[in-house]
Amino acid sequence: MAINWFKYSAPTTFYGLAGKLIPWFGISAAILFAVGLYIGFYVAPTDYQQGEFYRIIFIHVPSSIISMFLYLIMAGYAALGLIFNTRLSSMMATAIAPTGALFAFISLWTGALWGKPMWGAWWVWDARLTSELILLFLYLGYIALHASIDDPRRADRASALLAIVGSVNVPIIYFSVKWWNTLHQGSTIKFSGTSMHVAMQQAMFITLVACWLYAIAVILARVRSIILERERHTKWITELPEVKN
Amino acid sequence: MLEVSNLACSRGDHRLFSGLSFALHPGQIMQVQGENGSGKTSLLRTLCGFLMPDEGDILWNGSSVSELQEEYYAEMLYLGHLNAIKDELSGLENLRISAGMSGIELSEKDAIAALRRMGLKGRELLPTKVLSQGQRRRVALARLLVSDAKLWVLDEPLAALDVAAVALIEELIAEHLARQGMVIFTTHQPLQVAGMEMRTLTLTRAGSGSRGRPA
Amino acid sequence: MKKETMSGLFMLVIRRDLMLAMRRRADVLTTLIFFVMVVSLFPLGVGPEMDMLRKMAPGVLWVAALLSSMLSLGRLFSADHLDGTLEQMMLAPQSLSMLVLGKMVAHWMVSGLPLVLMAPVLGIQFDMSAEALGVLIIGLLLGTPILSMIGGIGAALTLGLRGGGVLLSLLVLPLCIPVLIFGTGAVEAVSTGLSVASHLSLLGALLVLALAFTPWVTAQALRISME
Amino acid sequence: MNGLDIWMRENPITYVLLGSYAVAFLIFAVEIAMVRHKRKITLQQVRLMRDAGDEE
Repeated sequence: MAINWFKYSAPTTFYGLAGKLIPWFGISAAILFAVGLYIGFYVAPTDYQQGEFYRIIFIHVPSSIISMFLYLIMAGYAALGLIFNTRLSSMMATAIAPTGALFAFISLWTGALWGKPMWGAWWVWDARLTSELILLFLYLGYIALHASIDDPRRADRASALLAIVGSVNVPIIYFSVKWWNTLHQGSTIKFSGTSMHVAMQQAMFITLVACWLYAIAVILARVRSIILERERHTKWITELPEVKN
Repeated sequence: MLEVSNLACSRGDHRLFSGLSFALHPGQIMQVQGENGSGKTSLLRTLCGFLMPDEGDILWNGSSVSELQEEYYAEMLYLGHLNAIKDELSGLENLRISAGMSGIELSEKDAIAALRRMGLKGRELLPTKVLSQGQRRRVALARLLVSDAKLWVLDEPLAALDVAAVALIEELIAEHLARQGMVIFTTHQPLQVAGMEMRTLTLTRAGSGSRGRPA
Repeated sequence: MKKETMSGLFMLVIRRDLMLAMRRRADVLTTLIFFVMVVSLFPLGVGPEMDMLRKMAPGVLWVAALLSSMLSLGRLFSADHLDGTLEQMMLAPQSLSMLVLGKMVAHWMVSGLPLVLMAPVLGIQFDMSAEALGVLIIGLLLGTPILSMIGGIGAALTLGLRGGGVLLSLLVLPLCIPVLIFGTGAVEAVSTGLSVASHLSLLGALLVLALAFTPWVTAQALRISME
Repeated sequence: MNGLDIWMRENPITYVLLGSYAVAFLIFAVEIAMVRHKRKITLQQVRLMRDAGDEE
């Protein structure tokens, strides 16, 4: 029974594997953050238009990118869980949502801090910031729906459907917001000049990787708790060393 | 013919039953027994496709119910705890609409005849909110009279009914079986169908691997 | 005995829901009154300067329509869920999506259409031009059915949950943003001299998309929620 | 221009570090703490369940 193997032992092996991987992801995230920020603050030159303020991008851009990708990955896992009834995928989707929401929040927060010196206002109705805000709403809706259904199976399936509908809607929303923005001649935060300094690019790339590693570490840690909670009736859980003592 | 093989069902963390197999042939009637919480209603709801079984298959005339979908639904009728009637509508409107939803266009004359046979003469046009519990149940059960479904799945059909209505339902079931229909039901009240062998399926509660076996 | 066809069943559901709505007229009226009140509150909140009100009108009317349709969405499936009719619908010998579409259409006729008819009266309060009013109505005609349909997904997902109403709005409102943007954009295009047709055709495209997918998605959501 | 604006322009690096990076890392720290707390709670619950199961 191939399906049974997939259904029942996948969380078992995954639990152990995730436990071994988390420290590696965590430590490399910390190191890369340090390296990326060192380059970003000491090596990269001051931008002649934006001064020092542009240095916010080393956290703003990675968190925007990650929050958007995490939503798609979450919807992908949710769809897998819904279609093939694989439990681990549903648990992964559940574990991704809070991290995605937090990255969306960081992106909004840092976007506002960048907007203030650039545009003189904390919040500008720029297409990207507005889309990010709607993305945060979508995450919050997913989390709220999942949290308000007691039966975990129904919660997984219902919120999976919502995530899929949301991800189909994301391009439509993005397009409509952009359209709305051009009509109203809104301001867009753009990087001055066409070429970014090499050190800026390096720093941004390194912090992006660091953010990804951090996100993976936290998501794996969260999914381990969810596995423990959902599988608490099974034998293998009671035989885990951390449960035994 | 309805065939169930190796069916397993659970609610939340709790396994209700597993390894359940039985077959129901035309003209047969089966009562599902078991204490509260043993999964009687869940079994019937699984047969309707509301619940996904953890394991096992439900076959209708040899094909899987989940593949047949609407084709299977056209040949079955389910009456649950809820009456599925609207307080604002009259018995007549309710019956015609619920028949319509099960795919039968019912004329007013036939609907009135059915309601009269259920003992609702003179109340056909009243909004059902003024009827008693038992009378509303009768409106819901009137669907049995106008349905051409082969398989009846009845969850506590006798609840709230008086002696006369129980006798009437017994008569309807006997007619249905005589037409080579099939009935699977649960009840807490005794139900006798004259001249029919009543098969029983007992769901026993146990921590794991509870088994139902047809007697 | 005559058999119901797919379109027969579709019409039956619409007829039934309209009949029920007629017997519970109060529900329909509350939604409409809510709409009128929300719209009338804005001038009180921002002041009576006609120039500003004229500029705000499409946005105010659209947001109010959005909120009023949220208000009535909770009832879309909940009554049928409580009295068991939904179970019977799922056992209908025709596709559940078709019945769901019927319910959505009926919901729109009861909660969306009255708003559309009421909108010109409110638009006059905001001193909108005749042309702008016309575009607003066409936009609402195209857009409010989408709200009912997207809302249907949310209503099905939150079926029987505690705090369902607020949760429903939380889930559905972000998904309705494109409708809001194109609906108000069309009216603004009148005053700025931009192409109205492009906005309206985008709304039309959204309507077609919603018609194609939301009934099926809602049917799946109902199956999930009924388990 | 109010005080904050002037301060911001005089100390751009501090503004960026405190406003963005400190907040972001604080959020990360809170998230890590939440995840750890959740693991602790879940382990406790699982042990409780197991102990209750043993007694039966």
